[in-house]
Amino acid sequence: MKKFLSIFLVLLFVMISFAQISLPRNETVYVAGALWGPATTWNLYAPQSTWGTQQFLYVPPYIYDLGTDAWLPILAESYKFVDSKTLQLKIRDEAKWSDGRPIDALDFVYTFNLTKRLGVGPGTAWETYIEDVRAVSGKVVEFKLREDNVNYFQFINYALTTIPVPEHVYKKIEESGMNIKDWINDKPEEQVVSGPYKLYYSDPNIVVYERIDDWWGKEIFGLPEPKYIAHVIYKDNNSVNIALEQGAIDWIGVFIPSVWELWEKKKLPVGTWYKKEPYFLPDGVGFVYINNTKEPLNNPAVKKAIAFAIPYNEMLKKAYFGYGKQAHPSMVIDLFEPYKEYIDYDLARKVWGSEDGRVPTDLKTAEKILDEAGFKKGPDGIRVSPDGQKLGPYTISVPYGWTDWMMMCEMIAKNLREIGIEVRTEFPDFSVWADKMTKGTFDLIISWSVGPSFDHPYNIYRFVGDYRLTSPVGVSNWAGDWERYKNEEVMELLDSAVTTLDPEVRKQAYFKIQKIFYEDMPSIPAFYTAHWYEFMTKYWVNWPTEDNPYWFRPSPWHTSTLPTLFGISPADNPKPVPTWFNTTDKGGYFVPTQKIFEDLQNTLK
Amino acid sequence: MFKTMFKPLFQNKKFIIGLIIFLIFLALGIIGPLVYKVDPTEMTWDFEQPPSKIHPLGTDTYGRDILAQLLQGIRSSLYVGFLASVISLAIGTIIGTFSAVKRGIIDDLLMSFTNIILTTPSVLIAILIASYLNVRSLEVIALILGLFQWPWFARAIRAQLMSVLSREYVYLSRMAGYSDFRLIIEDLIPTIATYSFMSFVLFINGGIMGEAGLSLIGLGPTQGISLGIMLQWAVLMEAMRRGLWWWFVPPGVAIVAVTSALLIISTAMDEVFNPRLREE
Amino acid sequence: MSNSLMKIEKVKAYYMLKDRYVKAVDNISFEINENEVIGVVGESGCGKSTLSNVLMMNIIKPLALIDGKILFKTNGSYKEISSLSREEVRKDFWGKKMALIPQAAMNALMPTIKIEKYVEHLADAHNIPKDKFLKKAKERFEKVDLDPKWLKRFPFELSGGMKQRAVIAIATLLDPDLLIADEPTSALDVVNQKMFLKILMEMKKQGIVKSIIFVTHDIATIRQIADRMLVMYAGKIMEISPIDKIVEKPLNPYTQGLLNSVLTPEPEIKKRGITTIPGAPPNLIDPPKGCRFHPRCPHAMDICKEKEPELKEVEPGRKVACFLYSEERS
Amino acid sequence: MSRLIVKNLSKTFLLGFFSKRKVEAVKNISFEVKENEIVSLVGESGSGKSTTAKMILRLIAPTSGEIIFEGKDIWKDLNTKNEIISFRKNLHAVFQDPFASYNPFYPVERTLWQVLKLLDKNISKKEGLNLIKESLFKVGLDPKDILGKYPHQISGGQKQRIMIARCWLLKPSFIIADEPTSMIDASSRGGIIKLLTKLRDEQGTSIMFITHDLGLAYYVSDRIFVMKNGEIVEQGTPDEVVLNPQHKYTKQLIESIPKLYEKMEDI
Amino acid sequence: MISKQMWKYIFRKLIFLIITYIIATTIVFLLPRIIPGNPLSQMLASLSQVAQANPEAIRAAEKNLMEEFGFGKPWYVQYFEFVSNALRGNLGTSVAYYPRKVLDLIIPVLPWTLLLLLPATIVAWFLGNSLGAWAGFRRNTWIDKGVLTTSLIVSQIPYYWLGMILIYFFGVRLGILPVGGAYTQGNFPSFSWNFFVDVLKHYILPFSSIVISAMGGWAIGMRLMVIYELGNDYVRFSEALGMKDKRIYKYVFRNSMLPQITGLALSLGGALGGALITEIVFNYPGTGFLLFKALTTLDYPLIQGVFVILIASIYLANFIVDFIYALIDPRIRLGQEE
Repeated sequence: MKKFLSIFLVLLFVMISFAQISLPRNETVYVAGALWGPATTWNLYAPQSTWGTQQFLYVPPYIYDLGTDAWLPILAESYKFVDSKTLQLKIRDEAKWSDGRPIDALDFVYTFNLTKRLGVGPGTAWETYIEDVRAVSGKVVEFKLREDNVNYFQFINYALTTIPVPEHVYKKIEESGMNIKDWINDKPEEQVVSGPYKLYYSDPNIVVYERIDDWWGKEIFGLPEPKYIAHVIYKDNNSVNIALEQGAIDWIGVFIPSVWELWEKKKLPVGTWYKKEPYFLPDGVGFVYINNTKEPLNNPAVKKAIAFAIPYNEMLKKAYFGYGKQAHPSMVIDLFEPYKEYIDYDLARKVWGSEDGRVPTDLKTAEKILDEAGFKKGPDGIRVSPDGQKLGPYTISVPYGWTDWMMMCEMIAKNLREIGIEVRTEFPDFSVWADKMTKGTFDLIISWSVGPSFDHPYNIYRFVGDYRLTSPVGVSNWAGDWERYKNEEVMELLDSAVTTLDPEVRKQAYFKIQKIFYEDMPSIPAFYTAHWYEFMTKYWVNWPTEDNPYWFRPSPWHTSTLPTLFGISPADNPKPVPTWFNTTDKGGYFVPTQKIFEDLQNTLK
Repeated sequence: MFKTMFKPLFQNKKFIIGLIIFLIFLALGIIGPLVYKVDPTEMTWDFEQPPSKIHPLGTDTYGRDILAQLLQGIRSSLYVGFLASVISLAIGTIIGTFSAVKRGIIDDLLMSFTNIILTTPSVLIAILIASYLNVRSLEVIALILGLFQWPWFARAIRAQLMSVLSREYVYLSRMAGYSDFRLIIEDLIPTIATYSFMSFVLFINGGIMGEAGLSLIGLGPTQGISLGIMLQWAVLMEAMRRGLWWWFVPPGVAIVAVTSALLIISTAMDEVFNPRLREE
Repeated sequence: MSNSLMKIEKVKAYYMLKDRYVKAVDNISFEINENEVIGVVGESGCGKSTLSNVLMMNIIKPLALIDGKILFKTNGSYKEISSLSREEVRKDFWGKKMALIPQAAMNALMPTIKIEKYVEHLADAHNIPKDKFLKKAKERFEKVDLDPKWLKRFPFELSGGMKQRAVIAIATLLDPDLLIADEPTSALDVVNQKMFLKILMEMKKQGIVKSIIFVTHDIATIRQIADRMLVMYAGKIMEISPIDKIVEKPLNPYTQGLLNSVLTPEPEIKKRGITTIPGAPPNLIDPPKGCRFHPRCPHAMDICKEKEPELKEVEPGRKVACFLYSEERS
Repeated sequence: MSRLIVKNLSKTFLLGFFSKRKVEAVKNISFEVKENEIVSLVGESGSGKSTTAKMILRLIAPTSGEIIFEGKDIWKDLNTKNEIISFRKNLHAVFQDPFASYNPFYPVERTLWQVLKLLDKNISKKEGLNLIKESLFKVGLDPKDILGKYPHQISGGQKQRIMIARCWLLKPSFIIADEPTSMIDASSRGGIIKLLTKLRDEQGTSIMFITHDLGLAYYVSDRIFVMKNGEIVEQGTPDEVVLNPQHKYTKQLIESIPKLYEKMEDI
Repeated sequence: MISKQMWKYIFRKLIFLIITYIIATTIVFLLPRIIPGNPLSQMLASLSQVAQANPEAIRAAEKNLMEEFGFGKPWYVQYFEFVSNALRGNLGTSVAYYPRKVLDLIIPVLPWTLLLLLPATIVAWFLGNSLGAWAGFRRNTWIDKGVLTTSLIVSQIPYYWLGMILIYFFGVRLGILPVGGAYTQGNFPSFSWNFFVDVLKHYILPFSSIVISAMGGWAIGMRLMVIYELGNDYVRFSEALGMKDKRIYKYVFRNSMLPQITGLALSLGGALGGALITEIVFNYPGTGFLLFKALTTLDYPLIQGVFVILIASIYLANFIVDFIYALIDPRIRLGQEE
C-alpha cells in the first residue's frame, strides 16, 4: 500500500508541475472518433500504435489516393524498376528526421529487418513477398521481389508504403537492453519523427500533437495549417456528438444517427462528404456470410434465394439511416470510378435482371428458385430439401450493441422466414460472435470484409474466396474466407491476377471470378459500409467533400489521412487547396497506379 | 392467524398505495402486451416520432413503438426482478438456515463466505461475469444479479433463526421427536416468513435496478426488451442529445415507480410487523 | 393532611386508540406523604406502570389524562401539575422535583459516552456549574458504594449491579423530592437487589429524596421497604394501607389473594400453603361492571356485580374498596 | 432406585472462530433423582442450571460426564430411533417462558398434537381430539376456550397449563420444569405448582425444578441443589438448605431474599 | 486509549480482508479463463478491418500476441505468473493498449474515480443521515412524512437514469452545465483557480446524481434507527432527569450514526459500482471509463488490473472505516463487543 500511496503522491506532484495551459482555439483542430481509450504507444513496433503515430508522426514513401487511383510521394522522390523484379526508391534529399539527421536508405533497411526480427512493426510479413531490401546508396533503397511467390500488388504495396523508423534512435534502445516492443516513445522532447507533427501532450483524456514548424517538407508541400491537433478521448459516440453540437470538435469520424438533422434542423456548420444520401464514402463491403460447410444451407440455390430475399434498400434506409448503398454482387465497390472497369456489367445484368446488375429484393423470385431446386414448404411453412433436410433453424447473428447491424439481422430474418427458411436472430457479445465467425461455426452472420485499395477487387476476392487463407472448422482464423468457401478455379484465377502484368488478363480473371461467384454465391455482398467522416466549419474550412474532392480518405482515423491537413485552412483565413493535389500530368505530385504498372510492364520489353 | 396478521396491513395507507401502484404496473406488464397488440420490434417508417395518436409514446430511431416496448420492458424487468429475487431468497435462506441450525464450523465457514460476498464489490463481479457470458438471456441476468444480493439477507435470517432457535417451542418440537428438516419446515420457516417476504420485495428492486444498470453498460440481456435495454438503446441512439425525451423518460419512470412502490410496500410491512415501529 | 407531597385526585388516564380506549388508570385518588415509601403492587396489565407515568405527567399519545387533578407540593404550596403540559412539567419538575428510575435501569445510561460526560451534560441542562456538580456526583457515587473512578468509564464497563447503583446515584443528583422506581429490581439477582434496596432506603433516610413510589409485583420486596402499600387491580386502587397491617390482615379479597400467592423461603409459607386467584385479570377496554374483581372474587355478592365499591377508610389509615367493609353490603 | 443419575457432568462452550474463548458453563456436577421425587436446581442466571437441564433433555451434548436415565446413558446408549422416541416419551419438560413455548403461527393445541404423534403415529383425529380435551380438563382448562386459539389470544397461565396438559398426555416418568412460574403472575403460580405436584402424586413422576426462586424450591422440593458458577455448592432437604445453610453463597442468598414475615434488619 | 482487544479486533478484520482479497482476486483471474473466448479477438478484428491489412500480417500479429501474453499456457501457470508479478507491483501488460503497462493506465485515472466516489459517498451519507434523523425526531409529523415519501421515491431512482435526466436538462436543454468529462477539453490539469473552477463545473452533475440517489437510502435507514433509539431507556431516563431535547437528540443521533458507519463501510462496494456507471454516463475519465473500455475490448490483463486495484481500494476504505468506527464506538475500542 505504501507503494500505492507514493505513486499517488508522485501523481499529485506531476499535476502540480503543469501550469494552466489552453490551446489556442483557432490554431487547433479538435478531433474525435479515432481514439476511444488511453494512448498506447508512439512506437510503430506494436500491433496498434496510438492514433497519430502512423498518421502524422511517421510518414511513408508514398500515400495511396483512392479518388485518382494514384500515389502521393512523401518521403520518396521517385521510384524506378530496374527490372520486373527489382524496385528502387529514391528518398528525397530534403528528408530529415526531426533531430536533423537525414532519412536514408539504411533507415529503410533497418526498419525492414527489425520488423522481420520482431514479427511485428511497419510492413509486417513483408518477407512473404519481398526477397531482399538493401541500400544501394545513401538515398536509394532496393527491393527484390520473391520469385517463388510473385504478387506484384503486395510487392508494390510493401515497397511503397512501409514507414521507416530512425535507425539511430532504435539502435540506442536496443543497445540499452530494452525490448523494443515495450518502448512507449511518449516523451515529446525525445521523439524523433519524419512527419510534420510531434507529440505535444497526452493524458487519458486528450492527446495533442504540435506542428514542427521547420519540417523538412515545408518547401515541397508547405506546412499543414493546424498548429495543434488535439484528440479528445470520449467514451462513446453520444458524448462525441454532444461535443460536436456544442462546437467543440472540428474533425470527427463516428457514426451519427440522422446526421442531416445537424444542418437541416439544428443549422450547425457541420458537413459530411455528400450533402445527400448516402452522406458518407464507402469504406468496405458488408457481407451476409453464409456458412459453406453446412448442408443444405450451402446449396447455391438456397444462397441465391437468400440474396434475393434480403431487403437491401429498406434495411439500409431504416437501420443504416441510408448511409450505405447496396453492394454490387460482383463485390467490387463501384462508387469509385477506377474500379468500375473491373465489373462485368453485362453479365451482372443478365444474371440478376436489374438495371445496374444489383440483386433486386424479390421474394417471389427467391421462392421460385427454391421451388425449382426442390425445396418444398412443409406444413410449418419451412422448406425441406429434396433429401429431407429442413432449412433451419438457423441463426443470423451480429455482436450485441451493433445496433444498425442488429436491425438488419431482424429484417433479413423476417424475410427469410417468409420464403421458408427458418432463421432467428442472435446477438451474443463480440468475442463470442468473433469466435464463431473465425472458427466457422456460425450459420449466417453480417460482417465486414476488406475495403477499397489499389489492389481492389483482388483484395476482396482473396478475402472471400481464397481457401488457402482459411483454417478447418473449429480452428480460429482471422485472415479471410470465414465462410469456408473452396473453389480451386477461383484460387488459380486469383493467382493469375497478381502474377500477370497485363491489365487485360487481370480483368478477364476478375470477370471469370464474378461468373463463378454468381453461380456459387459463396456469400452475399450486401452493402457498402460507411467511411465515417464529419467536419465542422466554424474554425476550419476547405474540408474535402464531394464538391471539393481533393482527398478521398478524409476520416481522422484513417491511416492515409495526412493530406487532409494540408488541404484545410482556418475559417478566418481561407486558402485554396495546394496545387500539388493533382496527378503528375496535371502538374501535381500524384503518380497514377496505371503509370506504375506501365513502368513495370516496360521493364519486360 | 394469517387473517388477523394481515388485516392490519390492509389498514395501512402506505401499503395500500404501494400495492396499488405495483399492481397497476404488474397489470401493465402482464396484460399490457396482450391488449396493446403492437409488435415492439416492428420497424415502421415513423422514425423518432413524438407521442401521437398512432404511437401514444412515440417511436424510436428505428420506428419501433415505445409504448409497446415499455409494456414488454416492464414485463421483462419484473420477470428478471422476480427471478433474481427468488434466487437470492433461496440462497440466502439456505445459507442462513444452515448456518443457524448447524452452528459450529459450518456456521463459521458459511458466515465467512457470506461476509466475503458482502464486502466484495459485487457490482464489479457481476459486471465481470456478465461480460464473459456468451448469450445472456433474461434468466442468466437474473441469475447473476441473484447471486450477489443475498448476503445481508442470509445474515439477518441467521440472526433471526438463532434467536428463534433458543425459543422454547423449538425445544418442544425437538422433544416431540422432530428432525432438523421438519423443524426447519414447520417451526422456522414461518417465523422468518414476513421478513423474507419483505426482503423478497426488496430483492425484486435489486433485480430491476441491477438489470437496468448492467444493460446500460451493454452487459444486459442480449435477447428481448427490458427497461434497461430501452435505456441503453436510447443512450446508443443519443436520445438525450437529440431531445427524444419520450424515449428515455418512460423506462426510468417505470423503474422508479415499480421499485418505489415495492419499497413502500416493504416499509409498510415493517411498520406493521415490527413491534418496535408499531404505533399502538 | 398538610404534609402530603403529592395529591392525586380522581385521576383518569386512558389510552385513546382509534376506536376504543384502554382505561389503564380509572378514577384514582390518593396522597403521597412526605417521607414515606409507597409500594404499588398489582398483576401485569393492572395499570401500575401507567400510574407511574401519570405521576410524572409523562403523558404521551395515545395516553391521555381524561380527568382529575395532580397536585405537587413545591416551596410549601401545591402546584397543579395536571394543568401543565408535559413539556412544562418536564422543564420545571423532572429531575429536580421528581425523578424516575426506569424499568430496565440497566440500559438507562447513555451507552456511548462516559458517565462523567453525562453528568456534565446534566449540569448543563440545569444550569449548574460543572465542577460543583461533578463533585457532588463523586460524593453520591461514594454514597451508593461505587468508586468515583467509575465516573470516568463507559456504562458498559460496569456490571449490572453497579450500573443500577450508578443510575440511582445520577437519578438523585438533583435531590428530587419524589423518586419513582418502576420495577427497578426485576433484572437483578437477589444479592444486588438487596444492595439496591439498601441504598434506596439510605437515600431516603438522609433526606436526599423525600418520598419514594416503588412499583413492583413483588410483595415481599415492598414488605421490606415500604410504609404503605397500594394495591392496584384493573386500573383501580383496591386497597391502600400501612404495610404491616396488610401483612397482618389483608382486608380486600384481592389483597388476600395476592398475599396468599407469595412464595418466599419461609416455614410459615410452607405451613399455610399458597393459593391461586382463579381466572385472569380483565380486559381494560371493557372491564366488568361493578367491582372489577368480582368475577374472580371468592366473596362476591350481588351488589359487587352492579355497583362499584368506593375506596373508603375502614380503619385509621386503611382504605379499602370493597363492599365487605361497607354499610351498603346488604 | 434412582431414575436419573448425573455423573461428573461438564459442559464447555467454545466461542469465536479466530480466537477461541472457553466458557465453562457446567463443571463436573453429579447428582441423582429418585422415583417419585421432586428436586430443585437453584441458582442465579449464569450458574449453569439451564445448560444442565438442556443436557439432560438431550438438547445440548455434554463435554464430558454421563447422564443415565432409567439405566441408559442418554448420549451413548440411545442408538435406534425407537430408543430415542421412548426416551422422549419418558423425559419431558415445561419451560420458563409460556410465550416462547408456542410458535405464534400455529394454534396452541399443536403442542399437544405433537406429543400425541410421538405416542402413536397413527392416531386418528377424533381420538386425538378426545385425548386432548381430556387432558385440558385435567389441567383445569375448558377446551372451548383453548382449541383453535393462537398463542397471543390466551393468557400466560393458560399457556403454562397447556404445557402441563402436554405432560399429562405423555405421562413421562420425569419432568424437567425450567422456571415454570417465573414469567407468569404470582396469583396463578400456585395452580401451576399444584398441577405439577399432582402429576407426581398420581403418576409417580419425578420432577426437577430448575429455578432461581428459592421460595419455590423450598416450597415444593424434596431435595434442593444450589448451583453457583457451574458447580453444585450445596444440597440437602429444603429445611437443611434454607434454615441451616452451610455454604457461604447459600447463606448470602437466603439472607438477601426479601421475606414476607420477617423484615430485614439491615435495610 | 487503544486497548489490546481493539488491536485484536483490527488484526482480525485485517486477516479477514486479506483472505477475502485473495479469494476475490483469484475469482477475477479465473473467471475469464474458465469461459472460452479469444482475448485477442477485438484487437485482431480491428487489425483485419484496416483496409490495407494483409492476411499474412494478421496471422503474424496473432502469433506474436499469443506468445507475448502467454494465453496459450495452462491457467495455473498463468495464475502463478500473475501472482508473482502482482507481488512485484507488475500487473502485466494491457492487450488493447499494448504495450502499455496496466498499472500505468490505471494510476492516472484512479484519482478521478476517488474524487467522484469518496466525496459523493460521504456527502450522501452525511446528508441522508441528517435528513433521516430530522424526520425520525419528528416522527409522524408532516416533515417526517415528507422526508420519508421523498426518500422512498428518490432512493429508487437509478443514478444512471438520474444522470441521463440531469444531462438532458442542465446540459442539453438549459445548456448551463457541461455534460461530460472532468474538465474542458484543451485545458490541461494544473493547480490554478481557473482549472479548479472548471473541474468543479464538470463535477456538479455526476456528483449530484450520485448524492441524490444515494441519499434516500441513508435517510430511510437513519430514520428507522432514530425511531429505534428513541425507544431506548436512556432516552426516557434522560428526559426524566430534565435534559433538553437538543441534548437527547444528540445522543440519539450519535448512537444511531454508529451502525450507519458500518453501513458506510459495507456500502462502499456498491457505491463504487455506482460511481463507475456514473462515470460512464458522464464520460468522466475515471476507472469506470477504463473498465468499460477494458470490458468492451476484452482486455483480460487490464480488467484484472482494474479489479485488483479497485477491490483493494474498497477493502482499504472498508478497513479504514471499520478502524474509525472502532475508535468512535467505545464498546469496540474497549473490547466489549464484537
